Amino acid sequence: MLILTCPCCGVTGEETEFHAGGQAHLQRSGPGASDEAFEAYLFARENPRGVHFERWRHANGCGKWFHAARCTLTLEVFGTYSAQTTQPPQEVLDAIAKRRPGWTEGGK
Amino acid sequence: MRRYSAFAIAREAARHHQGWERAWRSPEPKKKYDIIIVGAGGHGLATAYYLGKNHGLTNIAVLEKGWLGGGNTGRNTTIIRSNYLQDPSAAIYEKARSLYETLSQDLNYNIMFSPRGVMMLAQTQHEIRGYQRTAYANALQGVATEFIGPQRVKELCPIIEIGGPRYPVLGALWQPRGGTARHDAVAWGYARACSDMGIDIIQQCEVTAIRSQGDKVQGVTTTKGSIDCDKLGIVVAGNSGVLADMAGFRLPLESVARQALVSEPIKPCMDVVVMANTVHGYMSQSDKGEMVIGGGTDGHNNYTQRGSFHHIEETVRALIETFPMISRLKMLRQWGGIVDVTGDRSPILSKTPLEGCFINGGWGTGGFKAIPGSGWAMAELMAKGASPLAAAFGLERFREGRFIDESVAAGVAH
Amino acid sequence: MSDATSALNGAAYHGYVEVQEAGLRGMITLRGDLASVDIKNVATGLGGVDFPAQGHCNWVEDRGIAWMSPDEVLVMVPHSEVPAALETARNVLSGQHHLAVDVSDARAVFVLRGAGLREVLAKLAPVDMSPEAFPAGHFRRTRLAQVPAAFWLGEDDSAQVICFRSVAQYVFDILSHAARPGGEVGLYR
Amino acid sequence: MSTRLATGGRFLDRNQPRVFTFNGTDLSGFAGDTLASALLANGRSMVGRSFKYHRPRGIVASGAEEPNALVNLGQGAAFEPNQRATTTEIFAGLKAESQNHWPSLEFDIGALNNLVSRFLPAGFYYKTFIHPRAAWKHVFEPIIRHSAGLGRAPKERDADRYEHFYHFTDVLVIGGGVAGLQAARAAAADGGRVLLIEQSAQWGGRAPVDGGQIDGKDPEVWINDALEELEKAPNVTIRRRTMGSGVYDHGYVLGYERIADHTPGDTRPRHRLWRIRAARVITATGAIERPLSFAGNDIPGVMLASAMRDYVVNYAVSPGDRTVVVTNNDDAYRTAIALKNAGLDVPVILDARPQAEGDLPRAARDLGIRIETGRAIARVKGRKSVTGVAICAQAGEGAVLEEIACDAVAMSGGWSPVVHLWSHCGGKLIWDEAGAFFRPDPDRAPISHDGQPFVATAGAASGQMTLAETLKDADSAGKVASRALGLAAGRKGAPKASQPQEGPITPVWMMPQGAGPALRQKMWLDYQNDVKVSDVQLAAREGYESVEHTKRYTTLGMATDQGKLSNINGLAVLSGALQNDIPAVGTTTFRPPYTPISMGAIAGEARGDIFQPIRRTPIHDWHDDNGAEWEPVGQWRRPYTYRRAGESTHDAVMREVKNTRQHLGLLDASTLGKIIVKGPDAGRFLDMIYTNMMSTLKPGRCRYGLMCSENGFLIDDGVVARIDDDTFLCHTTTGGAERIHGHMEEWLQTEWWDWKVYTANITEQLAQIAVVGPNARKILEALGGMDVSADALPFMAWADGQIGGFDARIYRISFSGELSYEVAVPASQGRALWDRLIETGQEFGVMPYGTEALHIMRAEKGFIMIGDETDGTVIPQDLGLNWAISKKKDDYLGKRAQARSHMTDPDRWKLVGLETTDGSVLPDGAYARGSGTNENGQKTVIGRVTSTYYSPTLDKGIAMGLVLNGPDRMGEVINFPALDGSATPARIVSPVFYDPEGEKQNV
Repeated sequence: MLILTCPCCGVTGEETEFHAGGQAHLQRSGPGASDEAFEAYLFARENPRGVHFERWRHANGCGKWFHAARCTLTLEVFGTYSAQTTQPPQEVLDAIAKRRPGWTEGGK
Repeated sequence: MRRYSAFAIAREAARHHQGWERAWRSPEPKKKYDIIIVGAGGHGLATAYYLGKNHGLTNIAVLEKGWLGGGNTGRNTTIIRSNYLQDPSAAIYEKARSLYETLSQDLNYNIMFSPRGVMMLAQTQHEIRGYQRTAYANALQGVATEFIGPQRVKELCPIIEIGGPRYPVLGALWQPRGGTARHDAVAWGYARACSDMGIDIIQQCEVTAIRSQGDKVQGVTTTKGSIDCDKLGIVVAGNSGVLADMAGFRLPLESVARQALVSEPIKPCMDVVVMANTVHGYMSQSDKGEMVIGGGTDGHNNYTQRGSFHHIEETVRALIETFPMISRLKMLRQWGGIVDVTGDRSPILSKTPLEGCFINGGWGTGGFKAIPGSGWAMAELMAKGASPLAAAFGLERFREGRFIDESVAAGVAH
Repeated sequence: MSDATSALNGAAYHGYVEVQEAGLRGMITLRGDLASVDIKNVATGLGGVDFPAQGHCNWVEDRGIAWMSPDEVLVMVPHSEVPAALETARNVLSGQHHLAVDVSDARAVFVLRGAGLREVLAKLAPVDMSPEAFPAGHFRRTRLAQVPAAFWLGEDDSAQVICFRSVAQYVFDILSHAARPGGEVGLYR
Repeated sequence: MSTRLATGGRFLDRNQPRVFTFNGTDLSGFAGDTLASALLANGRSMVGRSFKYHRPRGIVASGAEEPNALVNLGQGAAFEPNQRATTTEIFAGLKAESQNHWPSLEFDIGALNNLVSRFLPAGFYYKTFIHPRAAWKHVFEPIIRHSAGLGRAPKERDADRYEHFYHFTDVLVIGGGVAGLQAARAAAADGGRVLLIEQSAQWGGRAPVDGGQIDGKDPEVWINDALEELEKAPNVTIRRRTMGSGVYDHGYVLGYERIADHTPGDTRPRHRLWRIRAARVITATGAIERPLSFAGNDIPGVMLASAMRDYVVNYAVSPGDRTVVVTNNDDAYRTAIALKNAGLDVPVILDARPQAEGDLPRAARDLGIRIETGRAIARVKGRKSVTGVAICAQAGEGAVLEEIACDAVAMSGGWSPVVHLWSHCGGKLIWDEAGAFFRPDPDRAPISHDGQPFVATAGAASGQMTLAETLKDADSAGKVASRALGLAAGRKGAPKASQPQEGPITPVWMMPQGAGPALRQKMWLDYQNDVKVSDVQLAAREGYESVEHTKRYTTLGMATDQGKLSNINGLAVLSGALQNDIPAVGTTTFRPPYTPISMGAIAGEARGDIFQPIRRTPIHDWHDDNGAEWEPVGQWRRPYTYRRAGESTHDAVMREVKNTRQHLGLLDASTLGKIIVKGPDAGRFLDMIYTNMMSTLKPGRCRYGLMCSENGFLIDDGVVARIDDDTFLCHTTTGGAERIHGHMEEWLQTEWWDWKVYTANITEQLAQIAVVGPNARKILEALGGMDVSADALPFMAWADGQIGGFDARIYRISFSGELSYEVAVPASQGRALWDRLIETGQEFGVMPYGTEALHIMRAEKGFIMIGDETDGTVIPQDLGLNWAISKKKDDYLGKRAQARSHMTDPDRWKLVGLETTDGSVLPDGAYARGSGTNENGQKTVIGRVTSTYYSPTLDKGIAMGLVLNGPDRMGEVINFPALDGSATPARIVSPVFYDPEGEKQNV
């Protein structure tokens, strides 16, 4: 039973107050995108064993969407941050690097 | 292989059971095999078994990073049914169900298939319509189901509260030949039969890399050394993404935790499997007497084999509403498994961008019931390059928008 | 209007904590840039209290302001004053991007009284109800059992609970169940 | 035979006798007794039958680890199977029955299994019952099921109440023994919030029984002082009868409080499930003694040495007059001494070790107890109770040296720390050679949300088996936890403790070590599931080498005690059989709960009326009072129809349709979603959300719109009204409101966050009533107020105003094809408006109508219904809704998806009307048969029925369906097979059956 801190309202709540929204930072493909690009946008997922950037909504709370960096193996949360961004902020990347030396984005 | 029988037991009893032989060999891997299957769960072992039985291919290694049958095969709620709506699903699940009917005899290993009947309760007008539709579809698909009324439901399962204050039972989709089986025995039975055909099952052997030449698969690197093969089958529920990554492609799936629990054992009180989808819970009683209860899945990616407790809570309160008598039973044990869920919640049985490499995964929470059919189709796909049962489950469907969506109760009425 | 009725007509339950439906309250959802002076003025002008900090609710008698989210506050006024209040908001905020809408009748409000109210709420909401963690004036949007709700505590032994009107009966029932004599936990006194 | 001693009993209040019933016989105990101690006090050593062989079973333990003493407890609505006697406090009137036997505990037919047990080794059922095929389900399985299972199934609805409680704390200490008490003191020293829970009704754990001195005091005195200190501390909460049952991620712990199990019928909830969120968790859960594996170690009268000690000291119960003690460690000597001090006879202590020279053996010798080292039990004599033991050399194969008569055997194979809670959330273990047990590896603790370890163990749970080490370990665990939370830990040192010196243990996994097959078949590992040493060895021999394989093949450790006594012994036997060392073989996974918890507690308050919320409209009560048959739609309840006396449901629906078409109908449409979308970019935003062009809609007008998912499928529909230049009101389906509002907010917050748009879900702010039928305008005019004439309020327009004194917004929209107004007023006035309409409407033939009439009327008009015509696989193009898909827009959600090859495939199933050739009603959900079969042998289908009704307006069956290339096949007749083999032919027609020109709604 996870606990997350909503960066929008500052509340630290339990999983039941939030709604998981899947992989973060997806680039929308609209009309004009190739079949491959569109398929990737809708279906291809990182699904890593380890650091995962994901979307959450504070559904039973302020109603805002935000992003979290979380480990899918230990479930530890490295940080939560605004949904209005196209990549994780530096302080979150630093927090990850601190806990997972040698980790690079994409897990490769 | 010495056959199992009552006579064999009597013979062994006379000498304190000192003479039983190993159920399966544990060989060291050879340098090369015609086919390597990664994953010695039910699906992987069944694939190897039908490659041998149906296609005469036995120069096969099944590699398992842990112990055989140690994944979802041994963590599910053992329900077997084929009352699916869409043709491709009904075809492969019904194939599986019909193979289960005779599997104990085929394998000379009692997997305890118990066709006690599976019912899916209709508790809203919307569900009545959905299940009636399924019954019509099943009739044309050759799946024996019927839509039954509340009284029949009560006769078949007396412990159900059909007049519940909130969701009275309005009927049910009934599959008399659905049921349950002993999950571990399915893996063990296939393993014993595979081993007997000369197929090598290599446990404690983790694949660390997939080797290829150009765009053709060449072999795998494992914790027990490097092994070559002409064809590679990836059958690793819960780790499909990781193996696909090694093979250089991505899959349209995510891994989430799904939970289940059992009560303490009580004397027999329920002789059917009941699924109540409006309130999200299903239950059956094992031969040991435990009430076996399926829980929900987390919304977030998770590889811990632990889920969040609120899913257990939701399931239990739903079932108490449907089966008031369980309120004073106790939860004995809860556990979690990792299931791979695809974009349309249907499995993937497919060739891959890497020539010679095939994948079987994404069964979500429905894998156990499919094992024999899945193995049958995967074997045909790997041996011949195509299988009617697998045809609709190819990866390309996600690009074409040709989904197999079983969760058809999308919206609710005005 | 005379024939306006609240969801439960002031139903009450007298357990070890008293549960009472508060009747109709005027509520306006005000969305906009909370840093904007005009927005603040409209809110404080109507709500009759200071503009609340994040996660707080300022409340005096029948007026107040609750912080809902970074771009939303809930302005509370007497039910009959809502139309005029909306008119004021419209005039002051015309020309700047905002949303002011009447949600009075979309809500039900319950007042809890009694020393045990913290633990009654703690039976239903996944929130630390200890006095040090949740002092009077803190405002929390969360869930009560299976429905969304929000609440805050007053200085006296009272709490105000807001939920959607359609589930008023459910919320009344679970609060009453939690407040049943014999269910005392004995914490947070 | 066991009996009550004349004096003593720490827990007993001899002034409070308690009469209870066991198997129909009235027995007497005292307040403070457990059911187990009371049964022993009454000479009942045999209390049940085993799972597989139905062998006689006696009480082995004194706590949660008890595998045998499970009873059916209570009656009727308070009946509960499998209740553990060792953890059941007795109360006056308690009624218990032993389980798993027929006809009686003394004589059990099932015991036949015991006679043929040699034919029923581990896994025998995998090897037989294979032929004939049908026999498994119909013959063998029923037999096995009936001999398996334990307690009876409850029959009645549970009469008790349950509740949950959320609690947050800095440090949670689980276990109220001296370790837990000290850990709590240390953790609380600097003001951190501490919760200390103890599963039993007593504080102090084993220390008072096992003796020694703490800070120069008797343990009992020290415990009371510590409790007093903790009770006084404002930052500490302590709770008895509350078990730490499961440790989950991020410091979430379940506390199972058995409030009223021992006081049934008082006003309190029976159980309370604490959902504890702790920054740090300290498990001071002690250790559990291991049995020894010798032939006949399952015969009633054979008991754990520590349990025997507990019964003597805590409950003044003598387990027998002559007790043989058998051990591989010094601790068991405490039992011999306790028995002796209680005036009971200990003929011999059999110590498997070559010598026994510690303080305790010396003390035993001084008491004149005979001690035989290097000796073992060859077998226990007796069937339903112990009559004696045959003694042999531990080193040998079991040749009997001597027989000694006795009526009880106390065994000790050493101790295993209780590591369950440590392990639940991923804590790892290491093998401790010296102590011969697994203990937590402090370097591999469970990780919390912050990446820090959040569980620590204290005392015996850490493997610290002496009083002094235990207190030291607990003290430091408390301080470490406190420091980890940034609190300066207290300076006070750990209490000093003294205890007799103990000599080292010698692991003994089989007794005697050379025992042959015959003896090994009588050595029980798992008493409840009847798993023996020979079974584990058989599993290993057959290749079930992984510990998980062995467990599942033999069912070792899968009983209701989850292997608390059997796991380590079984593991050791397995590693022996594999010639591998124990750590290499490893353990099975520990899963919650620690001991079973009631389903009722898990569900908490959510049962009966408050099982789930019901959403009610402001007019709900009127519907209820006027014969509404309810239909659940999501959590809403909507009237399906209003049945009048003497009417069938069908009659009622027909009446409602006819009346609405001929006169006047009212529909409570309040459940329809209403979302305000406002801002300079609102039009641009709705152009993306809807397939239609919404930005061109004029203020004052309405437009029907479609919403698709990014995957192209239709997800919702409804009428959009433009309120002013930058404000729209979007109607959604019932139950769609929250989903669609969330959908809009998601796109605004995560994709187009720079767009200036605010939304608000005002669904419940408004009551909305559809006034429908030829007389709709008349009734509104009768109410008086705003002009609702065709000119002032034309079709697909809306207006604000007053009607009958109500401030209202009226939409001129129709989902029935009739002249229709939807009147929206504040929810607080919804009921008043409804009452007024009913009253005023009498002269115009007003009748309310329900969802079924609504469905029929929309079907007559060929309007689609989300969830009927759509099912998550349907795109608007399939439904002939291309007119609602803007060609001018270069983007909207779902547009790209709809360009994929399968979506643009000309051969798709498309919406048509269907008319049976004989006017009958097509079966709902039926499929249309094509010719031939597909490659999987399934009959080809070419379409299906999506909606089908009897139309009272047209007096015949009408239907809508999706048919392959349907619109190109007008007039064609296709067949819909019924389940009985017959088929209904139906003609493909236009889906609009009624008023195709739309004259009726546009007047």
